[in-house]
Amino acid sequence: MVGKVFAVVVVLVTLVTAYSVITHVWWMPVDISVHGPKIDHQIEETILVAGLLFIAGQVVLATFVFLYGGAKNKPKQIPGGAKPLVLFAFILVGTEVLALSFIGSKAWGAVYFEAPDPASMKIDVQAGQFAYYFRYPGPDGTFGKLHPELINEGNQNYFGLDTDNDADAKDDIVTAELAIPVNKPILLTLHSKDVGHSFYVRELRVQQDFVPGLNLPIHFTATQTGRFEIVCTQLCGLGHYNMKAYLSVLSQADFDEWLKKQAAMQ
Amino acid sequence: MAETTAHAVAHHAPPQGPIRKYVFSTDHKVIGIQYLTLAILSAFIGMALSWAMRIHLAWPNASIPLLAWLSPNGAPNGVMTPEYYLSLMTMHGTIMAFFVLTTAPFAGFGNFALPIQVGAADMAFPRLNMASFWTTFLGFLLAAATFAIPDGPPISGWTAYAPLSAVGSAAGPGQGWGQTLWVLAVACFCVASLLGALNFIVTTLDLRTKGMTLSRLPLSTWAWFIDAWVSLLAFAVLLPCGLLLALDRLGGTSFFIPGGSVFNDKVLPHSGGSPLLFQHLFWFFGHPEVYIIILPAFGIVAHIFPTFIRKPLVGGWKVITFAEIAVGTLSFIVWGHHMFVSGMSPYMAMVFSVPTLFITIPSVIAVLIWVFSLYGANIRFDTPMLYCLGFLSLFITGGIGGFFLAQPSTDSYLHATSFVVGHFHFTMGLSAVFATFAGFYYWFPKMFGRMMNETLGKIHFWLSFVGVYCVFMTMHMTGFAGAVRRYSAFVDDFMVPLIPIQKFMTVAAVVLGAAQFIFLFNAIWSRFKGPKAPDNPWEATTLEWDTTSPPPFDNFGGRQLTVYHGPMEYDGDKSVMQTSPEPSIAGT
Amino acid sequence: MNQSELAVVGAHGTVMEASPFGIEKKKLGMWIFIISDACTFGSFLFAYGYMRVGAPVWGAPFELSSIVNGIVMTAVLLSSSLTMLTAVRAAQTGAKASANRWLGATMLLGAIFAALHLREWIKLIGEGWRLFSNPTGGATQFGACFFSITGLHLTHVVTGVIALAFIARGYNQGRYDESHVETAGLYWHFVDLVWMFVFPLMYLMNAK
Amino acid sequence: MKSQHRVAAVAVPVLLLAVVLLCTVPDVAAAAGQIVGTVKLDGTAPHQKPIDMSKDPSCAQTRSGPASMESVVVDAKGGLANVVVYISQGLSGNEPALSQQVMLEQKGCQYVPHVVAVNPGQHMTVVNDDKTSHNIHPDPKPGGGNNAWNKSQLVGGPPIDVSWASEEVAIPVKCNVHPWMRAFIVVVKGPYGVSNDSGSFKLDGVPPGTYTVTAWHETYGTQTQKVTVAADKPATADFTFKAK
Repeated sequence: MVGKVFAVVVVLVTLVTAYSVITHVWWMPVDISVHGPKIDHQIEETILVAGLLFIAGQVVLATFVFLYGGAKNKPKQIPGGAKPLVLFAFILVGTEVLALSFIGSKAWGAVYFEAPDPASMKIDVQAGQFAYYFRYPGPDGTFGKLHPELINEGNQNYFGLDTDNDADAKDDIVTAELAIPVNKPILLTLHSKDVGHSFYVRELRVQQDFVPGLNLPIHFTATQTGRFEIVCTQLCGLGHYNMKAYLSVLSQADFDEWLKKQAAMQ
Repeated sequence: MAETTAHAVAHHAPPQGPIRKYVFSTDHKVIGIQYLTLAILSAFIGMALSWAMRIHLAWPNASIPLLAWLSPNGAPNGVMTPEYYLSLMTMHGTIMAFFVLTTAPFAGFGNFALPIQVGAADMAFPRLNMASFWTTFLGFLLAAATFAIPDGPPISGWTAYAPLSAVGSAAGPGQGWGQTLWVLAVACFCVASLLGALNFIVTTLDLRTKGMTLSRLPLSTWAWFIDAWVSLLAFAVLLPCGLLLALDRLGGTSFFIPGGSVFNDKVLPHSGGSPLLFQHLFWFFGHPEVYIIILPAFGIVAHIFPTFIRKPLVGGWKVITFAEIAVGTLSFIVWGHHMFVSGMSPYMAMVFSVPTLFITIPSVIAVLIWVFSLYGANIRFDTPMLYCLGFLSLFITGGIGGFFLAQPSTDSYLHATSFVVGHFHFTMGLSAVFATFAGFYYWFPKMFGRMMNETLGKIHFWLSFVGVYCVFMTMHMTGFAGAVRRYSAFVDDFMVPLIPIQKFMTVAAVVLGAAQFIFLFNAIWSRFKGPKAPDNPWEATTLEWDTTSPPPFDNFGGRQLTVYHGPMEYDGDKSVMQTSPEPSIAGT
Repeated sequence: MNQSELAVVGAHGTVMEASPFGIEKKKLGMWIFIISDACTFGSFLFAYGYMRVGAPVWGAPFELSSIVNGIVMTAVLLSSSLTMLTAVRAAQTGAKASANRWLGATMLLGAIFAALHLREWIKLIGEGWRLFSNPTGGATQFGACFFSITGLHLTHVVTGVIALAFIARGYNQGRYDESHVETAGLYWHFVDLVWMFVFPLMYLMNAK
Repeated sequence: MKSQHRVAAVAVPVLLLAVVLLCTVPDVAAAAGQIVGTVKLDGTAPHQKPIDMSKDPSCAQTRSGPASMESVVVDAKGGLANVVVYISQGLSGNEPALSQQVMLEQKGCQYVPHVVAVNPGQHMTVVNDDKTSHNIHPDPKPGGGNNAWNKSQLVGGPPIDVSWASEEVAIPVKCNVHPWMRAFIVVVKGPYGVSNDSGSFKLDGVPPGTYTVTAWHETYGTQTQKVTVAADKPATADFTFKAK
């Protein structure tokens, strides 16, 4: 009796789970990056492979428990013993695993192994407890030098720019919101001023940590305009849950307009 | 030599007085029970913390009465501040990972059962054994002490990533004395685990009674033996990691703190440190740690299974044991999969991804062995067996999540979402807890000479089993929606719509937690009022069932034991003790 | 009585299954400890390497005098291993008196090593080296690595000397036997072996 | 019956004492003089950058109009706000701490007022009027006798009551969740005044005598002058800071 109940419960759980995954009850948001579809495809691929194992595993478990619960006949071993099981594990799971790692490496390579487009737009991103700030190089196209000792957030000098003496820094445009032109390759340089943070935009399928002491590049191209959230996914302190910024993907014209406005506000 | 034997016997004479008997006892059985008691206490503390967190997540303005008393500063009027949420989260992780999951299935049951199972009178180094328990306890006290200091416990999570954990209170409340106490607590736990592992290995190798060849070891002993090796190597790396962190905090060194770190517009006097070094050292321990937690669970399940399916496991002791050895070995070369998005070279990500995926093969073999051993079995559904079956279902589910997190490409979307939380609660969290329950219901008669109540046990099982799926499967789902973990409130536009499902999780979690009180009641009540247990209530074959319940001080009352069989001599209702000279009936 | 006999007679005098390596339990325990302790030292040295590779300027402090001092220390520690070996041999042949003499010699050499090492520390501290600062203006990690790693090793040496003292005393009074001496020797040789890594990495590689 | 006698025996002298005290307090106030004046800025103030609060949309809900930096706040006539004027010399040194509560509000993700002055031991209350939670993080000089602390205040969270042990000019306060937020707490003994938007300030309850009066501004530092206070009419002390 207990065995039959157990079997039923396990099958029910399996069905509910499978249903909510297949029908995307909770799912990834629309994909707005060029590399994103590769990652989505990889996730679908994995759901297929892993999902089959999941259902198979639970169902076989349930069946055996259902059939042999409280049986009194003389126990017997499965024909062939352990050899076929081990072979199955090695061959089937092995090939699945290999397939995943090879297809997966394609998706991963598309994001990380390809060098950024030389024409891509460079933006400097700084994370700190608990906000992101973004820096555009301005007309001269070069970023000013950073002087940590000059950082004074109360006076809006988030990056520690020496605007009095550093010509490159004078025209740098510092913003609290990341605006980018649509369909243009973007190259972000991530650096943190204090602890570890992370740059996570679900729609871009991009997640990259900020590591203090390192400048980490991440590049992508957005394919749709709109306003999306950048959130921190690396525990950074009491304001972690509230550390975010907005990414607005604009048409080239709107972007130029926006940048002009930001420049005026410096 | 004569005098050493005499000496050894002398300090093995049964101790007199309650202190030497029950508190500072060198008896492995008492120490095992002490470990289990500590684990149960910690488990309920950790559970209470998770309740507080879940309630706060679902109803951010709810006032949690006890919290206001626990910390008027961290939870004014019982509504927890973000930093106090993180404090509770850190302590939940620390207490559960170290003082429950590492303690109960390994140190707890291992201490109680391993020496008996190999036919020894005690551990190889009984006083060392006592030392390791009390060092663990000291660590527990240090961890608990963080609740008493004004700033409260640290807020940097159980992984304590530097530099958040290294720069002191500049990084936030709890990062001052709280974090320092935390480091000391973890250091104590490392030392204790190293001593314990040493004891387990030597006992298994040197104290086996006549005929107890390695091929006849019970499968639980095998798992504890393998596990001891893994923790011996892993904790030996966490210890220096903690020492270096302490040096950065107290000695002003810069191992983990880079130059130009700015807190509150002030530049710290540090330079040249590397946060990644911390992550490498930590995860070199941290990943084996999850196998340190799950291997004893494997062992307990593999040990209990044959007793309740009344037949040997498919492939005998070899296949399952070699699978465990493979898992233990591979666990040391996969740590980088925790660092896919942490700025490690993307090529390294591939290097770590492949072994991570391949570690599923031995795990799958173990699962197949258990599942297909059910074929043609006479399954007896006593509570221990139910928990083994529950373990199987949970472990399969949890393992599946691994496929997503083992690949850098998919992990780059799911990393740090609640998918991860769901995944590790299934694989190492609740799988291990279910195995622990299995072991507890299984060995309870041997520990206290009384049976636990079956009905309560079964109610406890069903509530726990369904509850676990309600809470943690849902976390996988919200993970797909990108719900970020370690958030004390959901203020992001895309997280707000998920709050209703958060409420469901919270309710499920409260029920799941409440179910554990049934277990607590059952254990305490049965301890004193339960029916007297026979020596071998489950008709099992291993040595712990070959002595009285509870066993005498020297386990076998000075009997000469000789082992003739492996541990899995079952054939339906027939079974042959390892020590009985009758012919084998299952050919092990 | 030899190892295998030791292995088959347990605490209770019950007959035991022979240990797979025929190693008696104290000695096996020491081997296990050595393995884990090796991992601990390994991690420290790994951290040192990581720091050093990452540092643009390192700033090596040691003049010839320090290197010479280091070589002397190495010689002292190596010969202490030799005396330890002799002590164990003597103990195994039951020559109590000479075993004690050699144990004494080992402790003496250990103490000399510690003294020389402390002298080196004092010299460095005098030059302004600290856990967190580097007078030559290089990376601050040298002080951190040097003091923590050699400090850890020094702790091992001092602990070893104290342990040897206890063992020797117990051995005299017949509470301990040659197996204890041998186990202690195992530990002593390990501490010596670790120095064989620490010396080149911390001293030779940091010569001016 | 007896017990009531005992109560009375205690109560009567206590009441008498209280009455006496109450009478003496106003006496002091009556005898005390005043220092009034205005603070001006000579030259043009530096550009006060607007603050982009898009990070936290809920900030806008509790504020009217855009925000900008407050490091130098001057009105059309050059009146310099947020200057703390206090007596740096000439006090007996044992003035009791003022009893009224000082308020530091978090409103629209800025601190109101931008500069607060308090006596050592005087109580100040920190309240959060915003629809978002803040953390209050005062950062006094180490070893100055005041302790740094860092505490979150949730939406509608209870007010935080603090006082400062020793004098300090000035303790910077910030909110890490909204890094642009900045206030200064000036802890000084005796009477003090903070210049308002038109630059005028007033020090009440100054006993007659001659004092050195100091004016402090977060950007332009300090200025001092001697002032003689008479009981009957308020003494004036005007300050002018030169723009850099």
